[in-house]
Amino acid sequence: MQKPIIEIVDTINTAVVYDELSDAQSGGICVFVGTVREFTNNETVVSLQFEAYKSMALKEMHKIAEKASIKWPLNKIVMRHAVGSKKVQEAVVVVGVSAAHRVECFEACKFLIDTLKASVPIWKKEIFKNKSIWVSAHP
Amino acid sequence: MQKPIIEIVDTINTAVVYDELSDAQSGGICVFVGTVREFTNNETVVSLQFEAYKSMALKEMHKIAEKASIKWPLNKIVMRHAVGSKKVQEAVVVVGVSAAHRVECFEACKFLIDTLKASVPIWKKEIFKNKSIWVSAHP
Amino acid sequence: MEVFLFGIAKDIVGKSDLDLSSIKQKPNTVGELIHFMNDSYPEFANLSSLAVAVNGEYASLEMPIQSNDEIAIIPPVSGG
Amino acid sequence: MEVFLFGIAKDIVGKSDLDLSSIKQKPNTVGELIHFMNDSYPEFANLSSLAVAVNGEYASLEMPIQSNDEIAIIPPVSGG
Repeated sequence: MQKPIIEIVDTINTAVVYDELSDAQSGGICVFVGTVREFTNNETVVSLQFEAYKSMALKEMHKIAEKASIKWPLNKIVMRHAVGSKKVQEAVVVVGVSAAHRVECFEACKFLIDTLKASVPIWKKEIFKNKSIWVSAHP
Repeated sequence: MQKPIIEIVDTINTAVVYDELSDAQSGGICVFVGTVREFTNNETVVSLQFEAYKSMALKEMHKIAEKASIKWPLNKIVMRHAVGSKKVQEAVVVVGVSAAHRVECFEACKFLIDTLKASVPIWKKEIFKNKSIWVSAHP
Repeated sequence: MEVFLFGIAKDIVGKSDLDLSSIKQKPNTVGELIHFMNDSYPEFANLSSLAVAVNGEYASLEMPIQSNDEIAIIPPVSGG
Repeated sequence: MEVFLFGIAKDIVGKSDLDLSSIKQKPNTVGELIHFMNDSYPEFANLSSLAVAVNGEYASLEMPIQSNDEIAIIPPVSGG
Protein backbone atom coordinates (compact mmCIF):
# COMPACT_ATOMS: atom_id res chain seq x y z
CA MET A 1 0.00 0.00 0.00
CA GLN A 2 1.06 3.57 -0.61
CA LYS A 3 1.75 5.93 2.28
CA PRO A 4 -1.61 7.02 3.72
CA ILE A 5 -2.59 10.69 3.67
CA ILE A 6 -3.45 11.54 7.27
CA GLU A 7 -4.09 15.10 8.35
CA ILE A 8 -5.78 17.36 10.85
CA VAL A 9 -6.76 20.55 9.09
CA ASP A 10 -8.78 23.72 9.52
CA THR A 11 -10.91 23.21 6.41
CA ILE A 12 -11.67 20.08 4.43
CA ASN A 13 -11.71 20.29 0.65
CA THR A 14 -13.79 17.31 -0.43
CA ALA A 15 -13.19 17.98 -4.12
CA VAL A 16 -9.58 16.72 -3.98
CA VAL A 17 -10.19 13.41 -2.20
CA TYR A 18 -11.01 11.42 -5.31
CA ASP A 19 -7.79 12.49 -7.02
CA GLU A 20 -5.83 11.59 -3.90
CA LEU A 21 -7.32 8.08 -3.90
CA SER A 22 -7.32 7.49 -7.66
CA ASP A 23 -4.97 4.73 -8.66
CA ALA A 24 -4.27 2.50 -11.68
CA GLN A 25 -4.47 -0.69 -9.58
CA SER A 26 -7.85 0.18 -8.11
CA GLY A 27 -11.27 -0.66 -9.46
CA GLY A 28 -13.07 1.13 -6.66
CA ILE A 29 -12.91 4.11 -4.38
CA CYS A 30 -15.14 4.53 -1.33
CA VAL A 31 -15.32 7.82 0.54
CA PHE A 32 -17.23 8.80 3.65
CA VAL A 33 -17.70 12.46 4.55
CA GLY A 34 -19.05 13.45 7.94
CA THR A 35 -20.94 16.73 7.88
CA VAL A 36 -22.63 19.03 10.39
CA ARG A 37 -26.30 18.21 10.69
CA GLU A 38 -28.79 20.97 11.42
CA PHE A 39 -30.73 19.02 14.05
CA THR A 40 -29.69 16.82 16.97
CA ASN A 41 -32.56 15.36 18.97
CA ASN A 42 -34.83 17.99 17.43
CA GLU A 43 -32.68 20.88 18.62
CA THR A 44 -31.21 23.30 16.11
CA VAL A 45 -27.42 23.16 15.97
CA VAL A 46 -25.67 26.50 15.39
CA SER A 47 -22.23 24.98 14.88
CA LEU A 48 -19.90 22.24 16.03
CA GLN A 49 -16.54 22.95 17.61
CA PHE A 50 -13.79 20.38 17.25
CA GLU A 51 -10.71 20.17 19.39
CA ALA A 52 -7.91 17.63 18.90
CA TYR A 53 -4.95 16.34 20.85
CA LYS A 54 -3.20 16.70 17.57
CA SER A 55 0.03 14.71 17.95
CA MET A 56 -1.77 11.74 19.50
CA ALA A 57 -4.73 11.98 17.11
CA LEU A 58 -2.41 11.72 14.11
CA LYS A 59 -0.64 8.76 15.72
CA GLU A 60 -3.98 7.00 16.34
CA MET A 61 -5.14 7.72 12.79
CA HIS A 62 -1.92 6.18 11.45
CA LYS A 63 -2.53 3.09 13.58
CA ILE A 64 -6.07 2.77 12.19
CA ALA A 65 -4.84 3.11 8.61
CA GLU A 66 -2.22 0.44 9.26
CA LYS A 67 -4.79 -1.92 10.79
CA ALA A 68 -7.07 -1.41 7.78
CA SER A 69 -4.25 -2.11 5.35
CA ILE A 70 -3.52 -5.39 7.17
CA LYS A 71 -7.19 -6.44 7.19
CA TRP A 72 -7.87 -5.58 3.53
CA PRO A 73 -5.73 -5.32 0.36
CA LEU A 74 -5.90 -1.53 -0.03
CA ASN A 75 -4.00 0.69 -2.42
CA LYS A 76 -4.53 4.15 -0.92
CA ILE A 77 -5.99 5.61 2.25
CA VAL A 78 -7.02 9.17 3.14
CA MET A 79 -8.06 10.21 6.67
CA ARG A 80 -8.57 13.89 7.30
CA HIS A 81 -10.28 15.53 10.26
CA ALA A 82 -11.12 19.20 10.71
CA VAL A 83 -10.72 21.22 13.89
CA GLY A 84 -12.24 24.53 14.93
CA SER A 85 -15.75 25.77 14.38
CA LYS A 86 -17.84 24.13 11.64
CA LYS A 87 -21.20 25.40 10.44
CA VAL A 88 -24.18 23.35 9.31
CA GLN A 89 -23.43 21.38 6.13
CA GLU A 90 -19.65 21.79 6.42
CA ALA A 91 -17.43 18.70 6.25
CA VAL A 92 -15.79 17.72 9.54
CA VAL A 93 -14.14 14.46 8.55
CA VAL A 94 -13.35 12.58 5.37
CA VAL A 95 -12.05 9.03 5.13
CA GLY A 96 -11.58 7.01 1.98
CA VAL A 97 -9.82 4.08 0.43
CA SER A 98 -9.10 2.67 -3.01
CA ALA A 99 -8.75 -1.03 -3.68
CA ALA A 100 -8.99 -3.54 -6.49
CA HIS A 101 -12.57 -4.54 -5.64
CA ARG A 102 -15.57 -2.77 -4.18
CA VAL A 103 -16.35 -5.09 -1.26
CA GLU A 104 -13.11 -4.24 0.54
CA CYS A 105 -13.57 -0.56 -0.31
CA PHE A 106 -16.83 -0.40 1.62
CA GLU A 107 -15.66 -2.56 4.53
CA ALA A 108 -12.38 -0.71 4.98
CA CYS A 109 -13.96 2.74 4.64
CA LYS A 110 -16.55 1.87 7.29
CA PHE A 111 -13.81 0.50 9.55
CA LEU A 112 -11.84 3.75 9.21
CA ILE A 113 -14.69 6.00 10.32
CA ASP A 114 -16.03 3.61 13.00
CA THR A 115 -12.58 3.20 14.57
CA LEU A 116 -11.76 6.89 14.25
CA LYS A 117 -14.91 7.75 16.16
CA ALA A 118 -14.10 5.22 18.87
CA SER A 119 -10.46 5.97 19.56
CA VAL A 120 -9.02 9.13 18.05
CA PRO A 121 -8.63 11.91 20.66
CA ILE A 122 -10.84 14.53 19.07
CA TRP A 123 -13.73 16.18 20.87
CA LYS A 124 -16.89 17.74 19.53
CA LYS A 125 -18.92 20.43 21.25
CA GLU A 126 -22.43 21.06 19.96
CA ILE A 127 -23.30 24.73 20.03
CA PHE A 128 -27.04 25.36 20.35
CA LYS A 129 -28.74 28.72 20.62
CA ASN A 130 -28.80 28.79 24.42
CA LYS A 131 -26.30 26.13 25.48
CA SER A 132 -23.35 24.02 24.42
CA ILE A 133 -22.60 20.34 25.11
CA TRP A 134 -19.47 18.20 24.84
CA VAL A 135 -20.77 15.19 22.93
CA SER A 136 -20.54 11.74 24.58
CA ALA A 137 -19.05 13.17 27.78
CA HIS A 138 -21.94 12.11 29.97
CA PRO A 139 -23.54 8.66 30.27
CA MET B 1 -36.06 12.64 -0.04
CA GLN B 2 -35.02 15.13 -2.68
CA LYS B 3 -35.20 14.27 -6.38
CA PRO B 4 -32.28 11.94 -7.17
CA ILE B 5 -29.64 13.01 -9.67
CA ILE B 6 -29.47 10.21 -12.23
CA GLU B 7 -27.47 10.56 -15.41
CA ILE B 8 -25.63 8.75 -18.16
CA VAL B 9 -22.75 10.93 -19.27
CA ASP B 10 -19.63 10.91 -21.41
CA THR B 11 -17.28 12.00 -18.61
CA ILE B 12 -17.69 11.84 -14.85
CA ASN B 13 -16.55 14.80 -12.77
CA THR B 14 -16.03 13.32 -9.32
CA ALA B 15 -15.20 16.71 -7.79
CA VAL B 16 -18.84 17.85 -7.88
CA VAL B 17 -20.44 14.82 -6.23
CA TYR B 18 -19.95 15.95 -2.62
CA ASP B 19 -21.56 19.30 -3.34
CA GLU B 20 -24.47 17.53 -5.02
CA LEU B 21 -24.99 15.31 -1.95
CA SER B 22 -24.30 17.92 0.72
CA ASP B 23 -27.34 18.74 2.77
CA ALA B 24 -28.22 20.43 6.06
CA GLN B 25 -30.21 17.41 7.29
CA SER B 26 -27.36 14.97 6.67
CA GLY B 27 -24.58 13.94 9.02
CA GLY B 28 -22.95 11.67 6.49
CA ILE B 29 -22.21 11.26 2.80
CA CYS B 30 -20.99 8.00 1.30
CA VAL B 31 -19.70 7.85 -2.27
CA PHE B 32 -18.48 4.93 -4.34
CA VAL B 33 -16.51 5.55 -7.54
CA GLY B 34 -15.80 2.70 -9.93
CA THR B 35 -12.60 3.18 -11.90
CA VAL B 36 -10.75 1.39 -14.68
CA ARG B 37 -8.21 -1.00 -13.23
CA GLU B 38 -4.99 -1.66 -15.12
CA PHE B 39 -5.06 -5.44 -14.68
CA THR B 40 -7.80 -8.05 -15.01
CA ASN B 41 -6.70 -11.63 -14.34
CA ASN B 42 -3.10 -10.46 -14.80
CA GLU B 43 -3.77 -9.10 -18.27
CA THR B 44 -3.11 -5.45 -19.03
CA VAL B 45 -6.26 -3.51 -19.84
CA VAL B 46 -5.90 -0.81 -22.50
CA SER B 47 -9.35 0.65 -21.97
CA LEU B 48 -12.95 -0.20 -21.18
CA GLN B 49 -15.81 0.57 -23.54
CA PHE B 50 -19.25 1.15 -22.11
CA GLU B 51 -22.48 0.95 -24.02
CA ALA B 52 -25.90 1.69 -22.55
CA TYR B 53 -29.50 1.14 -23.52
CA LYS B 54 -29.88 4.67 -22.31
CA SER B 55 -33.63 5.16 -21.88
CA MET B 56 -34.04 1.84 -20.06
CA ALA B 57 -30.84 2.28 -18.03
CA LEU B 58 -32.08 5.62 -16.68
CA LYS B 59 -35.44 4.04 -15.86
CA GLU B 60 -33.73 1.16 -13.99
CA MET B 61 -31.46 3.58 -12.12
CA HIS B 62 -34.51 5.55 -11.02
CA LYS B 63 -36.12 2.33 -9.77
CA ILE B 64 -32.97 1.50 -7.77
CA ALA B 65 -32.86 4.98 -6.23
CA GLU B 66 -36.52 4.67 -5.28
CA LYS B 67 -35.98 1.24 -3.71
CA ALA B 68 -33.04 2.60 -1.70
CA SER B 69 -35.07 5.57 -0.49
CA ILE B 70 -37.78 3.19 0.74
CA LYS B 71 -35.28 0.89 2.50
CA TRP B 72 -33.31 3.72 4.19
CA PRO B 73 -34.12 7.29 5.29
CA LEU B 74 -31.98 9.07 2.68
CA ASN B 75 -31.80 12.77 1.89
CA LYS B 76 -30.05 12.81 -1.48
CA ILE B 77 -28.96 10.27 -4.08
CA VAL B 78 -26.59 10.58 -7.03
CA MET B 79 -26.17 7.82 -9.64
CA ARG B 80 -24.09 8.61 -12.68
CA HIS B 81 -22.66 6.20 -15.22
CA ALA B 82 -20.26 6.96 -18.04
CA VAL B 83 -20.44 5.58 -21.57
CA GLY B 84 -17.83 5.42 -24.30
CA SER B 85 -14.16 4.60 -24.00
CA LYS B 86 -12.50 4.95 -20.57
CA LYS B 87 -8.78 4.72 -19.93
CA VAL B 88 -7.05 3.25 -16.90
CA GLN B 89 -7.79 5.21 -13.71
CA GLU B 90 -10.79 7.04 -15.22
CA ALA B 91 -14.10 6.99 -13.36
CA VAL B 92 -16.82 4.89 -14.99
CA VAL B 93 -19.52 5.11 -12.36
CA VAL B 94 -20.25 7.15 -9.26
CA VAL B 95 -23.03 6.48 -6.77
CA GLY B 96 -23.57 8.28 -3.49
CA VAL B 97 -26.07 9.12 -0.81
CA SER B 98 -26.43 11.49 2.09
CA ALA B 99 -28.38 10.65 5.22
CA ALA B 100 -28.68 11.62 8.85
CA HIS B 101 -26.45 8.78 10.06
CA ARG B 102 -23.51 6.91 8.64
CA VAL B 103 -24.80 3.33 8.90
CA GLU B 104 -27.53 3.93 6.34
CA CYS B 105 -25.08 5.88 4.15
CA PHE B 106 -22.83 2.85 3.76
CA GLU B 107 -25.64 0.33 3.38
CA ALA B 108 -27.55 2.40 0.83
CA CYS B 109 -24.44 3.30 -1.17
CA LYS B 110 -23.44 -0.38 -1.40
CA PHE B 111 -27.01 -1.29 -2.40
CA LEU B 112 -26.93 1.30 -5.22
CA ILE B 113 -23.75 -0.04 -6.82
CA ASP B 114 -24.56 -3.73 -6.23
CA THR B 115 -28.01 -3.36 -7.76
CA LEU B 116 -26.79 -1.17 -10.60
CA LYS B 117 -24.26 -3.84 -11.54
CA ALA B 118 -26.93 -6.55 -11.43
CA SER B 119 -29.77 -4.96 -13.37
CA VAL B 120 -28.96 -1.76 -15.28
CA PRO B 121 -28.63 -2.39 -19.04
CA ILE B 122 -25.07 -1.19 -19.51
CA TRP B 123 -22.35 -3.32 -21.06
CA LYS B 124 -18.61 -3.23 -20.64
CA LYS B 125 -16.05 -4.43 -23.15
CA GLU B 126 -12.51 -4.94 -21.93
CA ILE B 127 -9.99 -3.90 -24.54
CA PHE B 128 -6.68 -5.72 -24.21
CA LYS B 129 -3.68 -5.39 -26.48
CA ASN B 130 -4.64 -8.27 -28.75
CA LYS B 131 -8.28 -8.95 -28.02
CA SER B 132 -11.47 -7.54 -26.57
CA ILE B 133 -14.12 -9.23 -24.41
CA TRP B 134 -17.68 -8.36 -23.44
CA VAL B 135 -17.59 -8.82 -19.67
CA SER B 136 -19.94 -11.40 -18.09
CA ALA B 137 -21.31 -12.49 -21.45
CA HIS B 138 -20.05 -16.05 -21.19
CA PRO B 139 -20.49 -18.51 -18.30
CA MET C 1 -41.12 -5.24 -35.76
CA GLU C 2 -37.73 -3.79 -34.84
CA VAL C 3 -35.44 -5.28 -32.20
CA PHE C 4 -32.58 -3.29 -30.65
CA LEU C 5 -29.34 -5.12 -29.95
CA PHE C 6 -26.69 -4.24 -27.38
CA GLY C 7 -23.30 -5.46 -26.23
CA ILE C 8 -22.36 -8.92 -27.44
CA ALA C 9 -25.82 -9.35 -29.00
CA LYS C 10 -24.96 -6.55 -31.40
CA ASP C 11 -21.65 -8.25 -32.24
CA ILE C 12 -23.34 -11.63 -32.83
CA VAL C 13 -25.97 -10.24 -35.16
CA GLY C 14 -23.57 -7.74 -36.71
CA LYS C 15 -25.83 -4.71 -36.34
CA SER C 16 -27.53 -2.63 -33.69
CA ASP C 17 -31.09 -3.37 -34.72
CA LEU C 18 -32.89 -6.13 -36.49
CA ASP C 19 -36.03 -5.70 -38.58
CA LEU C 20 -38.33 -8.69 -38.17
CA SER C 21 -41.19 -7.26 -40.19
CA SER C 22 -40.33 -9.35 -43.26
CA ILE C 23 -40.03 -12.74 -41.57
CA LYS C 24 -42.82 -15.26 -42.03
CA GLN C 25 -43.63 -16.35 -38.49
CA LYS C 26 -43.39 -13.24 -36.37
CA PRO C 27 -42.77 -14.01 -32.67
CA ASN C 28 -45.88 -13.30 -30.58
CA THR C 29 -44.19 -13.50 -27.19
CA VAL C 30 -40.81 -12.78 -25.60
CA GLY C 31 -40.21 -16.55 -25.42
CA GLU C 32 -40.84 -16.94 -29.13
CA LEU C 33 -38.48 -14.06 -29.88
CA ILE C 34 -35.69 -15.67 -27.85
CA HIS C 35 -36.38 -18.93 -29.63
CA PHE C 36 -36.14 -17.16 -32.99
CA MET C 37 -32.86 -15.44 -32.01
CA ASN C 38 -31.30 -18.70 -30.82
CA ASP C 39 -32.36 -20.44 -34.05
CA SER C 40 -31.15 -17.66 -36.32
CA TYR C 41 -27.88 -16.96 -34.46
CA PRO C 42 -26.63 -20.11 -32.72
CA GLU C 43 -23.95 -18.11 -30.90
CA PHE C 44 -26.63 -16.82 -28.54
CA ALA C 45 -26.64 -20.29 -26.97
CA ASN C 46 -23.12 -19.58 -25.62
CA LEU C 47 -24.24 -16.60 -23.53
CA SER C 48 -24.62 -17.01 -19.79
CA SER C 49 -28.11 -15.50 -19.98
CA LEU C 50 -30.38 -13.59 -22.32
CA ALA C 51 -33.19 -11.24 -21.39
CA VAL C 52 -35.63 -9.19 -23.39
CA ALA C 53 -36.94 -5.76 -22.56
CA VAL C 54 -40.32 -4.61 -23.86
CA ASN C 55 -40.85 -0.86 -23.80
CA GLY C 56 -37.87 -0.41 -21.50
CA GLU C 57 -38.87 -3.01 -18.88
CA TYR C 58 -37.55 -6.51 -18.32
CA ALA C 59 -40.17 -8.87 -19.69
CA SER C 60 -41.16 -12.44 -18.81
CA LEU C 61 -41.15 -15.19 -21.45
CA GLU C 62 -44.95 -15.13 -21.63
CA MET C 63 -45.13 -11.38 -22.32
CA PRO C 64 -46.87 -10.78 -25.67
CA ILE C 65 -45.05 -8.50 -28.11
CA GLN C 66 -46.53 -6.33 -30.79
CA SER C 67 -45.06 -4.59 -33.78
CA ASN C 68 -45.22 -1.13 -32.18
CA ASP C 69 -43.46 -2.21 -28.96
CA GLU C 70 -39.88 -1.10 -28.31
CA ILE C 71 -38.09 -4.41 -28.02
CA ALA C 72 -34.47 -4.95 -26.96
CA ILE C 73 -32.25 -7.98 -26.54
CA ILE C 74 -30.42 -7.71 -23.20
CA PRO C 75 -27.31 -9.87 -22.93
CA PRO C 76 -25.71 -10.18 -19.45
CA VAL C 77 -25.26 -6.65 -18.11
CA SER C 78 -21.84 -5.54 -16.89
CA GLY C 79 -22.02 -1.88 -15.95
CA GLY C 80 -20.25 -0.34 -12.99
CA MET D 1 4.66 17.24 36.09
CA GLU D 2 2.35 18.81 33.52
CA VAL D 3 -0.97 17.34 32.48
CA PHE D 4 -2.75 18.40 29.28
CA LEU D 5 -6.51 18.72 29.38
CA PHE D 6 -8.95 18.44 26.49
CA GLY D 7 -12.65 18.75 25.82
CA ILE D 8 -14.84 18.68 28.89
CA ALA D 9 -11.79 17.98 31.10
CA LYS D 10 -10.47 21.39 30.15
CA ASP D 11 -13.81 22.97 31.04
CA ILE D 12 -13.96 21.18 34.40
CA VAL D 13 -10.46 22.22 35.44
CA GLY D 14 -10.80 25.63 33.81
CA LYS D 15 -7.53 25.53 31.91
CA SER D 16 -5.80 23.51 29.20
CA ASP D 17 -2.95 22.22 31.34
CA LEU D 18 -2.37 21.51 34.96
CA ASP D 19 0.99 21.74 36.72
CA LEU D 20 1.27 19.04 39.37
CA SER D 21 4.90 19.77 40.29
CA SER D 22 3.94 21.67 43.44
CA ILE D 23 1.57 19.11 44.95
CA LYS D 24 2.76 17.02 47.87
CA GLN D 25 1.94 13.47 46.81
CA LYS D 26 2.72 13.26 43.13
CA PRO D 27 0.85 10.43 41.37
CA ASN D 28 3.21 7.59 40.42
CA THR D 29 0.82 5.75 38.11
CA VAL D 30 -2.02 6.52 35.74
CA GLY D 31 -4.43 5.09 38.32
CA GLU D 32 -3.13 7.46 41.00
CA LEU D 33 -3.43 10.39 38.61
CA ILE D 34 -7.09 9.55 37.86
CA HIS D 35 -7.68 9.21 41.59
CA PHE D 36 -6.11 12.63 42.16
CA MET D 37 -8.20 14.22 39.42
CA ASN D 38 -11.44 12.73 40.76
CA ASP D 39 -10.58 13.93 44.27
CA SER D 40 -9.60 17.43 43.17
CA TYR D 41 -12.42 17.91 40.65
CA PRO D 42 -15.51 15.91 41.68
CA GLU D 43 -17.21 16.70 38.36
CA PHE D 44 -14.98 14.10 36.69
CA ALA D 45 -17.11 11.46 38.40
CA ASN D 46 -20.01 12.49 36.13
CA LEU D 47 -18.15 11.59 32.94
CA SER D 48 -19.04 8.38 31.11
CA SER D 49 -15.36 7.42 31.03
CA LEU D 50 -11.91 8.87 31.58
CA ALA D 51 -8.65 7.72 30.01
CA VAL D 52 -5.09 8.90 30.30
CA ALA D 53 -2.50 9.04 27.55
CA VAL D 54 1.19 8.84 28.36
CA ASN D 55 3.48 10.09 25.61
CA GLY D 56 0.64 10.01 23.11
CA GLU D 57 -0.52 6.44 23.80
CA TYR D 58 -3.51 5.20 25.77
CA ALA D 59 -2.15 3.95 29.10
CA SER D 60 -3.35 1.29 31.56
CA LEU D 61 -4.05 2.18 35.20
CA GLU D 62 -0.81 0.46 36.28
CA MET D 63 1.39 2.46 33.88
CA PRO D 64 4.01 4.40 35.88
CA ILE D 65 4.27 8.11 35.10
CA GLN D 66 7.30 10.33 35.43
CA SER D 67 7.72 14.08 35.46
CA ASN D 68 9.17 14.20 31.95
CA ASP D 69 6.31 12.17 30.38
CA GLU D 70 3.76 13.90 28.19
CA ILE D 71 0.56 13.20 30.07
CA ALA D 72 -2.99 13.95 28.88
CA ILE D 73 -6.45 13.48 30.33
CA ILE D 74 -8.69 11.96 27.65
CA PRO D 75 -12.43 12.39 28.29
CA PRO D 76 -14.83 10.42 26.04
CA VAL D 77 -13.80 11.09 22.44
CA SER D 78 -16.38 12.33 19.94
CA GLY D 79 -14.62 13.03 16.65
CA GLY D 80 -16.09 12.29 13.25
